[in-house]
Amino acid sequence: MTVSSKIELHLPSNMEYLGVPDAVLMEIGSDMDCSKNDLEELGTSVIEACTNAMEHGNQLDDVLSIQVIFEVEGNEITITVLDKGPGFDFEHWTPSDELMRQRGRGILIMREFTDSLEFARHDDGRFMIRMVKKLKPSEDD
Amino acid sequence: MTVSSKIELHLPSNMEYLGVPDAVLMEIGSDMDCSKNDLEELGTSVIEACTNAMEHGNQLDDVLSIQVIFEVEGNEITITVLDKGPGFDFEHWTPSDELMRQRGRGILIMREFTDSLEFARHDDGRFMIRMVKKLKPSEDD
Amino acid sequence: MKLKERKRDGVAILEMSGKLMGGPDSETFDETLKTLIHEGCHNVIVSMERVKWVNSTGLGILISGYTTLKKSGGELKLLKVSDRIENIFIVSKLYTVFESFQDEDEAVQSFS
Amino acid sequence: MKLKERKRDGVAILEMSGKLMGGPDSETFDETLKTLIHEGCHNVIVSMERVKWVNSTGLGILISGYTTLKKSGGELKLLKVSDRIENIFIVSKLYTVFESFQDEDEAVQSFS
Ligand SMILES: Nc1ncnc2c1ncn2[C@@H]1O[C@H](COP(=O)(O)OP(=O)(O)O)[C@@H](O)[C@H]1O
Ligand SMILES: Nc1ncnc2c1ncn2[C@@H]1O[C@H](COP(=O)(O)OP(=O)(O)O)[C@@H](O)[C@H]1O
Repeated sequence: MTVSSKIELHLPSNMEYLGVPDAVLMEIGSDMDCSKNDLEELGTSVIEACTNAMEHGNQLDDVLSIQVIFEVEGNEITITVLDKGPGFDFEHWTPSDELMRQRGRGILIMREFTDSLEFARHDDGRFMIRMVKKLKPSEDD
Repeated sequence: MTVSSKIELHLPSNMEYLGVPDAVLMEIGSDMDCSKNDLEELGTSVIEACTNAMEHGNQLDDVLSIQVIFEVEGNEITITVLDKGPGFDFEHWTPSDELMRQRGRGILIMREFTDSLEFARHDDGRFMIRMVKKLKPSEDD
Repeated sequence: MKLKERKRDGVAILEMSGKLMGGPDSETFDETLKTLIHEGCHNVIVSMERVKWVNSTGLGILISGYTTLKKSGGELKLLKVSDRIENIFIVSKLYTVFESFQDEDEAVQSFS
Repeated sequence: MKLKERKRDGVAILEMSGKLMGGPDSETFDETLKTLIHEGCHNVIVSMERVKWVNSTGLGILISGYTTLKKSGGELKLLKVSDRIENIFIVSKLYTVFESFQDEDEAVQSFS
């Protein structure tokens, strides 16, 4: 089951293509009986993860690609985003609490919108963020 | 330019996911100034190519994946679909002309809806179909 | 693909939604038509307003349904086909086979 | 992201469409506001009905615009924010900063 429901996407590190992972997720979700709100929250989270992978990871060098993996198991979707950058010290990262700050909201948003969020380094050296969200059935909307 | 505008997709050979390459294309097209009709014709063509790759190529074995590559250069989109099957004798393939036949329209539709359509075997042994379409500007709709 | 069935003046209206393609969609459609024929309903309108796309295998499903109903003395007609799908009917020349309407009243009346 | 500008009762209404994210969108938005301020127009409504999504970098663009207008004695307000985007304003607590309306008349009158 896990193997058969894995969709993989490779994108150049160009913000222009940030809509693609969202579109893939919305298409996957269109065939699931799931809350639109939950799906959109996960969509927003994957956009944040890809923004970071392109910008902080691959330094917007569009010769470098990011990889996005979608795994569907029942109503639970796991999304992994990989980039070719150095990563960061996520264990000690704390967000600013300045309300009007211009940046520094991506990780917070992902944390709020997913059930679990995890950073790691892949065996092949790439930096990796993995998020899981169980989508509620659509009746709960 | 060519490198930076290449989007790659891997899908299990499960018809359930036929909407994904179409969704990716529609998202790419949403940022281009192009004819909706042209974009939809190309979308229909990539769905046909993926249907064939999943069904005739990978025999709907969903452990086998198909690969879809989108390359954008200006208003011209090239889409390559690869499967792990034996291919077919495309040089001698002729469609039936029985109007009420149930199958055998995919290649015809792709030919009508794209500017060029080409079958080949990839160096790595996979079977490959490649289509190119230059999308007209949206004013021409 | 999903089907929602209702009836008007003895005509069955099947509201199709989603993506019409091969595989399970074929069975869903065939079974629905068989049940209708069994109930004595041979005239069917497939409303395609909410169909996102059709592939050539999906066309085959409609053709097979058309043939089944024809044989039972009825007909299959189409309603609210989108531009995207109409285009496919045109290049495959199937527009010559299927009667197609944009207005439901007209479609229903065409059977009387 | 694209902007279409119009004016009503001295208030500029910017109809935003597409995806609001970092990069070139930031310049587009800043330039538009600067021109408006230069023309003496300090009250701006950003209509977000046709915005598909916003990422956190896009939020930064709105914040920067808000600050710029505030400094010039005006204000930036939002119109027709979708559920998807409102959700992001909520989790980031920015709903406490931006006044937001669903009705254009109300939004325009709120400046007088
Ligand atoms: N993929 C990544 N590679 C390297 N650093 C990252 C990555 N993702 C996040 N970071 C670091 O975490 C910080 C916080 O990220 P985030 O909350 O998304 O806010 P922002 O991107 O606006 O700074 C970033 O500024 C960056 O230093
Ligand atoms: N990727 C492929 N691998 C193997 N055979 C293929 C492939 N694509 C097409 N074919 C062959 O070409 C034939 C015609 O394809 P098509 O016109 O799409 O109609 P259909 O798929 O309905 O048969 C197929 O029946 C199959 O034999």
